[in-house]
Amino acid sequence: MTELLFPTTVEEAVALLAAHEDARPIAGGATLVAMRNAGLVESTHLVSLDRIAGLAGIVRLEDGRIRIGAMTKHAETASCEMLSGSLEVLRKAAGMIANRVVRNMGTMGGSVANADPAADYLPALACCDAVLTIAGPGGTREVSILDYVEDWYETALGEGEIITAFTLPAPYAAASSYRKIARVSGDFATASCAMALEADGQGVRVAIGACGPGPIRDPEAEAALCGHLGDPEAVATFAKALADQADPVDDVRGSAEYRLQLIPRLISGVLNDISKETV
Amino acid sequence: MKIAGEFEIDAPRAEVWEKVRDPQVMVQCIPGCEGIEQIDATTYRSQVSVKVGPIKATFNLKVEVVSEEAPHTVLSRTSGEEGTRASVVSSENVLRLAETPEGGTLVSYEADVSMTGRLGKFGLGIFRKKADQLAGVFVENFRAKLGVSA
Amino acid sequence: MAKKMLHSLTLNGEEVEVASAPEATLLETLREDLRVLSSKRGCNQGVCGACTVIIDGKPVRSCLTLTARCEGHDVRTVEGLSDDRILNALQKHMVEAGGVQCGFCTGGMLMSARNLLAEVPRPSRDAVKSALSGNICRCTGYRTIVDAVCGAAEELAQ
Amino acid sequence: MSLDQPNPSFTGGAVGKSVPKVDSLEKVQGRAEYIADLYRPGMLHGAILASPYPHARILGYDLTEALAAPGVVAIITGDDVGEGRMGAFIKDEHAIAKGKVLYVGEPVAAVAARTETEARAACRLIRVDYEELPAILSPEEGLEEGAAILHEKLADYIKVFDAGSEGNLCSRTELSEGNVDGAWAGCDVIVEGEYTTQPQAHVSMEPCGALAEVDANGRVTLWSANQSVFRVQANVCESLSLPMSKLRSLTPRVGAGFGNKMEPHIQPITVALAMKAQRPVKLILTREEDFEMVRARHPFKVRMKTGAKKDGTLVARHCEVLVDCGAFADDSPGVMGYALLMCGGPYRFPHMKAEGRLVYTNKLRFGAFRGFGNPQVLFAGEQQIDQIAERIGMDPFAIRRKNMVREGDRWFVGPEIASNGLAGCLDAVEQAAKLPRADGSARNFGLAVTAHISGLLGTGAIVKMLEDGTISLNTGATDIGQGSDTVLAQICAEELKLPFDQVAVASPDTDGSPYNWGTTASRVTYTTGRAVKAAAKKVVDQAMEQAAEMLDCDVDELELREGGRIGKVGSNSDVTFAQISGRAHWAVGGPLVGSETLVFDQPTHDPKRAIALGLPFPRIGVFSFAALGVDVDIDEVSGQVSVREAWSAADVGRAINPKLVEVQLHGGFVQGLGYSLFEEMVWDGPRLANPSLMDYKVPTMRDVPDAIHTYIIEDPDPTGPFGAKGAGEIGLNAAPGALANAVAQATGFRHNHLPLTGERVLNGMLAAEKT
Repeated sequence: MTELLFPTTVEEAVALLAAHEDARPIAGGATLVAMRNAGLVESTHLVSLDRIAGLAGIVRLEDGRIRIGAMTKHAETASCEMLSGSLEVLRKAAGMIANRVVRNMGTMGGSVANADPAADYLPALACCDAVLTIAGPGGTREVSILDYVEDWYETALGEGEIITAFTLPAPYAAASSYRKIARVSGDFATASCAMALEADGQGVRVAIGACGPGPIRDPEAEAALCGHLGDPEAVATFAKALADQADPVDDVRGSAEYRLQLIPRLISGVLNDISKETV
Repeated sequence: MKIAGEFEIDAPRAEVWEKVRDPQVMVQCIPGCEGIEQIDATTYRSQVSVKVGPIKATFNLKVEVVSEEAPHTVLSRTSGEEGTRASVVSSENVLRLAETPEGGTLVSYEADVSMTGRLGKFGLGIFRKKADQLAGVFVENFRAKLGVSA
Repeated sequence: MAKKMLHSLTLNGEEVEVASAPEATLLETLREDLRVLSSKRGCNQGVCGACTVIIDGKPVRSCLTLTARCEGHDVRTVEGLSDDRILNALQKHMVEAGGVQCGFCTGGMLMSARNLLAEVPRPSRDAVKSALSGNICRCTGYRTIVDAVCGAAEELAQ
Repeated sequence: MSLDQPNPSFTGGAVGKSVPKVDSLEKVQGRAEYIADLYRPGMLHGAILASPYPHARILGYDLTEALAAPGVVAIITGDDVGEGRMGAFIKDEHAIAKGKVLYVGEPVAAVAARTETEARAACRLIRVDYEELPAILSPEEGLEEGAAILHEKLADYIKVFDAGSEGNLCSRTELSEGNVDGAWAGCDVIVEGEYTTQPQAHVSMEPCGALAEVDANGRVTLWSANQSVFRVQANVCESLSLPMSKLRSLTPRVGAGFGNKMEPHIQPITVALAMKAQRPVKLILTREEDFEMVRARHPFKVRMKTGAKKDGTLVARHCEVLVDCGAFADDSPGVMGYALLMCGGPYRFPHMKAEGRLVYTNKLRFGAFRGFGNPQVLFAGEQQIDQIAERIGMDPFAIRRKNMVREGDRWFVGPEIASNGLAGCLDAVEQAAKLPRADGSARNFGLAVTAHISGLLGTGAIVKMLEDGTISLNTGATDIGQGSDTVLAQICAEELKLPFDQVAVASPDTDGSPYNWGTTASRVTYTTGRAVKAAAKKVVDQAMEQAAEMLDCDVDELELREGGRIGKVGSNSDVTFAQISGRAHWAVGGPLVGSETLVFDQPTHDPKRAIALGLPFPRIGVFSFAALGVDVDIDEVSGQVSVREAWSAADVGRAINPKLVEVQLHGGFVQGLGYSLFEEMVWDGPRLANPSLMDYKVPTMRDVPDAIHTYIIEDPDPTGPFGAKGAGEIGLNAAPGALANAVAQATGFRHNHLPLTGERVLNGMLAAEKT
């Protein structure tokens, strides 16, 4: 049966994870406890991260970048005013996770560590060019969100590693939006789209969620789209570039074909939302 | 859940057939496979571990060769359960080897898999993707075993 | 079976000590050990909301909360808010508006609604729907529940 | 019609008032006790081992390891339950799998242990040897020549009606009136189509559960979440071969049912466990088990053809259904038979034919669910009415008005329609819906109308006047949250002219309550209400006789006065119920008790009008009517449908408690919205792929319109208590038809498959754009 351990520092947590072969970190518990209740996961040791000082909270660094602690609850992220302009997409995505009660429990670190392809943070973080700080037996390292998801539910996190923080570039003036298609309010995404559009209408970042193991972004295609946002053909070409990289599942939320159909429609839809907002 | 795929391998069919029917080769190629034991002429036992996200499971599998026509077709049936018997898996499998004009072999497979119990409650989309991914690993391993590249 | 450990927490204003297994959820502890029964096991997955309780002023799912992690925290259920002005107004309006049918969701629904009115005294109907969307009701169609929350807010504002 | 209306000058009456439900206060205080909240001294917890196979022979069990596991007290398997079989229409089901398993999730063994965790852990140590058999996963497969047979002894099973069972065909029904085959030639417009509907899960917020205890004499007391303590008693006793006198069935508060808790779930297993353990056992299903083990709404395949004249007069309809029964008959023959009775909708069709086949498959049993087959056929029927209207350029309201059945007409195959407020329902919806949207944009409007019965089978009431003149009412009807305790108390109070709060409602108990078939078929207000009113009347009559003696006059000189008094007409002198009852209890005549039982006995079938083969309900009920209008938005990106506004009007005869009727209409509509737009149980081969609330989604507060307008139309039924008819199901029935009609209007594409998911609607939109 399980033992629950309460480290008070990251180093201690990492050491405990290394000490027990079957140990798992537990952040907010929203996903892990649900899976345990369903009998899907079993482990001998749970390493609780909730008593480690400094893992939660959102701060602005001296250089203007924003750092979000891994144990920051979705509710805090969803109401954080520092996440403005280009980073507002993250705030919006956080506010669309599950429902208000679950947002009081779930954490960004927990969600991203679980790497459910249909969860909301991955595309939003990808759109923001987030960098993950990962602590492990070998010390601390940083990984770009774009390199983080390696395959279905497989991530750059190695044995005994935990995410400690997310660093986002300083926000710049941009309109940004997150849209997810879901069967009902609070469901995981059938497909989702995060977008940030620079104020001058030039720079654009787009990430698609729930259409492959990880978020889909294509900086080259984004560069090509720059300056042609008003051109439906350019938008279609861009959308096709992203759809070509998609590898969607067939599941109870929708078929793979539907998800492929949704990619260009979401991109146009979100562009439309943003232009309405900026008018 | 139906899983199907095919791959080409740059080796003659007879050689591929021999390797496919050799448990010792298979144990090294099947991802997560921890052993294959031949029970009789047509029955094998095997343990295979699978990990999907935080979910880990080890299956004790029985593989029965229902019919085979050397050197091109094997029909088999896999059944098994997790160690704790919380999930039961069964599948009907078809494996076909065809000679390609270039002297290689086209391997195609189909499996109709059903999984019930604890793991059966997990969204079906991911398992199919996981199966495809594992098939990809198998192909790499198998090619390596035959000493051919992709 | 892992050894049970003693945890102390504040439940409905009283200090309680409870022995629970490390993996026990607060829902199990409340129901099986403390016999506080207003929190219901509707799904045990955090989806239905029938187990919602208030910890340190915020509604959370007791089915997703490990009891051991509640050490030193303040846990409230419907039973422990009988003198709470906001809850009393909500209760009255739920009864009058027809917001109670089978009642299985009601305890959790009230916890979410109580927190909303504590934070936002006069929420719009949309705000109510947004705040309570994590509490499923299969009987009412929701309309009378929104009526009740808005009615309570109005009364409290007077 | 002559109606027993309350005295309009009487102000203390309860009927027609929206009094709060009697159980509301305990529920908002968290004090209501549901099955999971009950504990007994020495109680054990039960857990179930489910079948991993859809179809397999059970060769044997090895319980050694499980029996040795910590905390385990008893284990039962099919070997413990004898040969008894239960079933509402066809007795085909053992208490627990015996000899064979017939679906994935079927209970195979059950453990009683000190804690639920220990019981669940022990289940995983039970070894069952299976021999797999070919699985039948669709009705078509089941009917194939040489198909594997689920119930080899089907011919020997007890059947309560002429089911025509054979092979995997569980039952067949054929109804016919007029001459359909000859009628098509006379039609100017004919529409036809094939439709499919999906399985829907009830998702009562409370999962099923039971608690059983055996006393020193071996008699069992059983509490459970149910819609009928009497059906529980019958099913447990049939399946465990117990005399009914050996089982007492009770109910705590019930966290809703919608049909799921009408017939048995795990009560027989819990009783068998308690008998074996000789200790109280409580067994509560997880949400996942509730999805996989209990029952669900039937998927239907419907082939329908409708013909009309060019002036809009409907001429003929032919409807064929193929229904997936699942592994056990349960209520399925009734659902199919009822669907066929209702497949013409509330219209005058001179020529109608309805045929259905119900086929066993290796899936969870399908059974009763609010609407009982009506929403499935209505999804086809109401679309065809709109299609005919479109073809001849007629308004959807007009074509319905022109053809609707009227008071005094006969329903398909024979029952008389004694009251009908459908015209009022249509008027209410039309008036409201024709107002423009607030933003001036055009509505995407869809309309559907429906009828539903309330009635069926036996019911009773006992009204006791207590010593102090207050009242105890005992009916045996389970209040599943919809408010029947309140409504019945209102009827009783009204008849006795007492304040509502002087009537206490007893909890159903097979030992003390009169028989009640169940809280189902929209029947409690109508049938039990009739019994309550009659029983209360008997108490009034007895009180009158007592009062006549006390006031030294004739009974016909007396009047019943408000507040529990009987006095002489034209005089101030009177006696109170307290005085009367005290005298009766202690001196003369004996305590005042009124008792009434009745069974709904109007025949369904008139052999002079129609041919009926395999009709499961020989006596059905009275008819309620409703109209539903919806205005939808379609999301351009995803194709998802959202409802902007809905208008639901229902003729319920007389609303005993208007607020409770209104909430039934809200709740029914929202459950129908989920069914129509996204709810779907998905099978992946033999396995239910989404047996959890993570994967099976029901509407949340944000998925439903705030603007659900309800209109209560009152066309009193001559037999109903104060004119009342049922209101429980009618708010759901029309949802799929109305939504499909609205989507067709919005997108130009008609959908023949439910649910109307974003994916389907988007593809429909794209297809419509191409043409």
